[in-house]
Amino acid sequence: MNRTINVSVNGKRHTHEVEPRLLLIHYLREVIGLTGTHMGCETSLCGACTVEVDGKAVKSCTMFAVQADGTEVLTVEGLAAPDGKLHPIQEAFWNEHALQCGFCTPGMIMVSKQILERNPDPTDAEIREGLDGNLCRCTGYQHIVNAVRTAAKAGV
Amino acid sequence: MKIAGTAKLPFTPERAYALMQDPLILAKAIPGCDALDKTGDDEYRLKMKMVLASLSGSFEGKVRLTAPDPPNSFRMLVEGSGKIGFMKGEGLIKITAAPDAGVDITYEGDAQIGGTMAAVGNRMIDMTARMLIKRFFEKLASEPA
Amino acid sequence: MPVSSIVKLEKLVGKRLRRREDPRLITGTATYVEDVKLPNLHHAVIVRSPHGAANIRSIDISKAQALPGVLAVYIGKDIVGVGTVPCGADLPGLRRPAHHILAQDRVYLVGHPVAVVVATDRYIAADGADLVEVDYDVLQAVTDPEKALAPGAPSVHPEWPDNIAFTFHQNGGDIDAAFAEAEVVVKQRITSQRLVPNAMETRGVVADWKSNDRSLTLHTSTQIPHLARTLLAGMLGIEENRFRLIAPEVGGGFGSKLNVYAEEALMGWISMQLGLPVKWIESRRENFMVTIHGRGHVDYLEIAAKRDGTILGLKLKLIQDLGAYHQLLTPAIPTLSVLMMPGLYNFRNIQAEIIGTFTNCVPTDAYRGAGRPEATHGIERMVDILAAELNMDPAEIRFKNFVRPEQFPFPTATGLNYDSGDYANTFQKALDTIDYQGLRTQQAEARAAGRFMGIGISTYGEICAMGPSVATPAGGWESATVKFEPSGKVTVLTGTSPHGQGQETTFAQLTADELGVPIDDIVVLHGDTSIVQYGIGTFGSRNTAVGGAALFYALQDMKEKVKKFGAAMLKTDEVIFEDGHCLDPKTGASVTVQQIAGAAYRGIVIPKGMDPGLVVTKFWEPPNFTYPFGAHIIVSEVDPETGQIEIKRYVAVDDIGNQLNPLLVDGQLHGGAAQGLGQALWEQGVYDDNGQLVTGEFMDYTMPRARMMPWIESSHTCTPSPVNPLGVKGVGEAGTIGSTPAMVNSVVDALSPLGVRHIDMPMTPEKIWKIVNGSKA
Amino acid sequence: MIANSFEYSSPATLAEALGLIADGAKPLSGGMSLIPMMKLRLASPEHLVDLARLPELNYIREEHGELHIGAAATHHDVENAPLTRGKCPLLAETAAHIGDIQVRNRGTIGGSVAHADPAADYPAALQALEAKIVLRSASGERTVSTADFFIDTFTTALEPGEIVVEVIVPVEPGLTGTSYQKCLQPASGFAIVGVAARVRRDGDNFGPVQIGITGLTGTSYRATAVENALTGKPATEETIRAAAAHAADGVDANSDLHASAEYRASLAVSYTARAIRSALSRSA
Repeated sequence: MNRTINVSVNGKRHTHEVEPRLLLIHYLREVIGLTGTHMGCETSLCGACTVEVDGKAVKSCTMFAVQADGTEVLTVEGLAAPDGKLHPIQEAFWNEHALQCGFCTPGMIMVSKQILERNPDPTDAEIREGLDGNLCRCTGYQHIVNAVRTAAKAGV
Repeated sequence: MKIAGTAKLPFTPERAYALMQDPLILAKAIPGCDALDKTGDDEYRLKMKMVLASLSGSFEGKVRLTAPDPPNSFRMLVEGSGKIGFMKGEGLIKITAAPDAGVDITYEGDAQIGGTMAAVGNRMIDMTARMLIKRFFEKLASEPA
Repeated sequence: MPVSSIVKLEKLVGKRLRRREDPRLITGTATYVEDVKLPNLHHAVIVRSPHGAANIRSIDISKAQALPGVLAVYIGKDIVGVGTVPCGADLPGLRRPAHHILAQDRVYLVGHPVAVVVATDRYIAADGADLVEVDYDVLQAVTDPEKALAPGAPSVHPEWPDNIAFTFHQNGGDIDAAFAEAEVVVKQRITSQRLVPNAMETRGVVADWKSNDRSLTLHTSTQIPHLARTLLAGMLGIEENRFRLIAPEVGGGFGSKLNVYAEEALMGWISMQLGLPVKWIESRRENFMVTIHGRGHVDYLEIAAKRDGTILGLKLKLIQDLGAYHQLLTPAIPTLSVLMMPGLYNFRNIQAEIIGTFTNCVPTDAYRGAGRPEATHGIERMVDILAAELNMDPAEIRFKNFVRPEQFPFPTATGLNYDSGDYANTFQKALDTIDYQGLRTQQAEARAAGRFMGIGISTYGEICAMGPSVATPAGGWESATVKFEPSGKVTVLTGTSPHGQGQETTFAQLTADELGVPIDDIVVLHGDTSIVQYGIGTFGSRNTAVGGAALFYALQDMKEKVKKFGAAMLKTDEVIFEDGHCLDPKTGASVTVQQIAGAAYRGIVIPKGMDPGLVVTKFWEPPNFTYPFGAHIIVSEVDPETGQIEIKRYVAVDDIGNQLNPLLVDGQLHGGAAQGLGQALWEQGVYDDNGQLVTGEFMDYTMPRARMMPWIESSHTCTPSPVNPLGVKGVGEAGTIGSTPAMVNSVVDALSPLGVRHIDMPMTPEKIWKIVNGSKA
Repeated sequence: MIANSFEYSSPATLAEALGLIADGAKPLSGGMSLIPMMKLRLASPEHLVDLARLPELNYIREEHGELHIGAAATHHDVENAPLTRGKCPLLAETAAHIGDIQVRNRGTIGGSVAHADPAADYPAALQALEAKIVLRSASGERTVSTADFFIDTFTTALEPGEIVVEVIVPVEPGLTGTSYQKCLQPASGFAIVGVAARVRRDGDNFGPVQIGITGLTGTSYRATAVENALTGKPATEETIRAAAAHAADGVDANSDLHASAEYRASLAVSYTARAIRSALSRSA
């Protein structure tokens, strides 16, 4: 039986009737039309689908949209300021060349945001630990670590 | 995957052997078994539903009992397939009178698993197989002597 | 205009410029295949074999067909008029199994496509796929190439009972004389396990057939848009000029998308059948099962040497696990291994045999390095084994055998011609950076204290910039178009298909410098066959070394053209072109390229013998490959109690010739090193005897994660390549090739006091623990 | 990749949820284990009841010298709540080892405990803490010990219709040192073995010690042989090594691609020694 859900996505309210089995990521991508969040696996191990739900980084491929009813969701598309000014973590990823193919990047940025919210001055080891739920096949992670460190210095 | 282990049953070798040849008893002892219907001299059609943690699936297949050497040993094959994958186990079951009482069972064979369920966690396969075998013998042990 | 008013733009080549492709990627606005939406788009889900080998008795699609929302269900016999999946490699006597896009009456591997369900929605398509019932008669599979070669093994293809797809021999010099002269011979069996490329974006296709135009548009996640179009047009029997293939944003490839896959043709065919656009997105599980794997070698190596460490010759028997079919380049990959077997060493005698072996596994094909990592691992391991046999320092034996700078261009025993290099210099820099002598002292102390510290060296060479057309199956040239728009803005079209390598930035840097226009005025386009002239694509570290060279020559032609227009506008014979201006040296008068562009399109001043417009297209054929090289050194320590390996230091000195953008070079090296360490330590594609891929999800296939990676201390030497005008060599695969043997050599060195000479990859903690404990027992 | 259809309920009260579960609905908490299985269609429940949103299950509080942790408390909550960090650091430390940030943000202690994955982290700590697990169904509530709760691979004392509603752990006396040491399976992050140790000193000797081990066999267990070999003995490296050698005594170790039974048992010994050493260093 379909259910009606109310979700705020990047500050905008949405009401939709959805099948309970609809994954949050598919809700965001197919129903809302925000395709910045990517699906890289089905076992919750790659983190490409990371978004924030009520301020907590979660894997949107391991959550049904109905579980997000009544929550506030933030995706990579909602990070930059309305005037287009990039979020400092986006800026740091850009400056440090922390991405190549870019597929894992939205998830990496979203989890980096959580890392820094909880620990504004992390060591490299803490950054690497924090990135544990996210896979990148291109960068070897070194520039991602640099980017998170740089963003921390910028005072995210 | 190799499967080997031991179990104890509180029976005489003859009784233990007979129990394991009895489709009604096997149907009760095989975890999740819904039905075991004779389809040949030594072959039975198997229907079972496996429920393990959140994993669940129905399987259809067969059980074969071969190489009878009562009451010492026989070979058993269990195979089934369903939407979530397939499994096949085949091995030799030996029965020896235990020094104290009852019998010692030793089993040794091979198990295969395939389909989706094979792909999601190699770590679960061995322990699950062993738990299912353990349950099988526990159930058998609860039969009257 | 007075000269003094000319604004000199900063030269950009060689600068650590941040990438121009990033804004769309960091904001989530890039378009990957899965993001492509079309009106009335339908979705396909593929039913795949769960068995490694089986005959198909029957397929019942009636339940799936009856599901509301399901439009069509197709099985193998429905597919009429579609060609088989192509293999571009040609070896003498190669056996080519017919690789149908859906299984006919037999399946050859787990994941083999058996049926496809098309529905209005992907959820319904998945439900429909679940309702397809296939009755299989399961057959014996064989998944280990050595077992496949044994007498009595099950046959992957019944028509070839020996499972041999081809044998290939390559000899150079006089191997018998080398072994006769040898004072010492070392032998070792060395494996290079199957790896799963695992680009973070799986494959995906959106096919859109317009019957009125007889035109197909195919969005597919590929590294080779033009080649894929040519081959798929042939398979589907449609006209190439009515077939637009678009590689949109591609989320990593690493060789796995250097291919033409059954699903690409299948979606095209379905769209043509239904007259509707159809999308298929590969799941990660499918990606593990049916997208090509890499490596898959069993190598038997022998080296003949003199007691002083001089290497005389090498013998190789290479058993290649091909899988069940040939994908695009499957049989060619091990031939690259043979080419690179001599490594950086100065010996001329080689004997190599390849046995290409069918198994009930997914085909192997190009995965980052493609044949060269296997070769480099082989030779770098063998050199260490020889050093151990002779009780020589592994650094010393390398210095002794390097090709010397004065020997370039250096013809190898395998028929290559190394372009340039100074191997000893690069190696010395690495040794100095890491303080090699100091480390050996530390190691002696550690050993005295009962600790297992290892220092692993890899001095690797590789073959890049694929490559001269005679040596590549589809042509190895590359193309570039440079267009001035009337406004003076510049559009560059490259035939390469970058997907993370950053050519939208580096090619703009090059163009800005050459044409003297601001980089913001330049756009680099790629990946759409309707926009870009024919090109070969992105693989084999060729983007800059071949595609960049093609662009460089296009830019030179453009400058000549601009100068002619400029001279005509200044009414002079000869102008100097610099900093975006044409200057008449006699008068000091000048015009800007922007003015020239406007004039060229306006057509008022057309120089004699010229046509209006400012467009140049250049196809460039490289005269040779390039041969980057380097030295990677890894310091590690093994915990004997748990077998765990800790990487203490990782120093890499790479010589890739000139660099357009060192920031991007670093990124390529780090990523390459991660994949190389992945092979050495963690990754393995493991099949059981029945053809199940045991490591078929991220649950069991260990991908390198941030916490597992060491800090890589990267630096460079530079010997420019004479092969291309940029002096670049290529960097896409260097990290992968250099890192693996350094890691293995480091751990073998750590355990050498226990008599360890070799460890097969991946060096899992359990394997190490067993070695340590075995030696105690 | 796409789950079978199911019905979803998000009741406002626990009583309502228990009613639905009594009728055969399956409880859904954080979904970190269940949802991946559903996506692969290895699990196809017909009706899910969402417990994660019930305020009645979401708390961490101290009562009578014990910490009561509601089943819907996330791993992140357990890792970071001042109460757990300050008064039961072993549980907080263990929670920090589970999965990754995203998993800890969603996964709950009740869901993890009820799932009884043989390689889960919590059970080691709960064994060592002699935690109590509160189970409730529509017809009543009961409390079982950790030792009685975990029965076998994915098998617990939960009866049909029953769910985990609370975990009760002791407030750690200030002098106790605790530690959780984990050898993780590098691909999935699950424990190959995980060892939780609680150590008290008695002068220069070991006082009472509790050791819980996960990952080694089908279910978590108390390593009583190790405990017995420590208590009353001098708190030395020699004692630790000798005692830890008993970590896998009488245990039928698991075997998989990542660790054979033999290797796993050896790791259990090594990590038990590490956990004891670390706990000892934190004890006063």
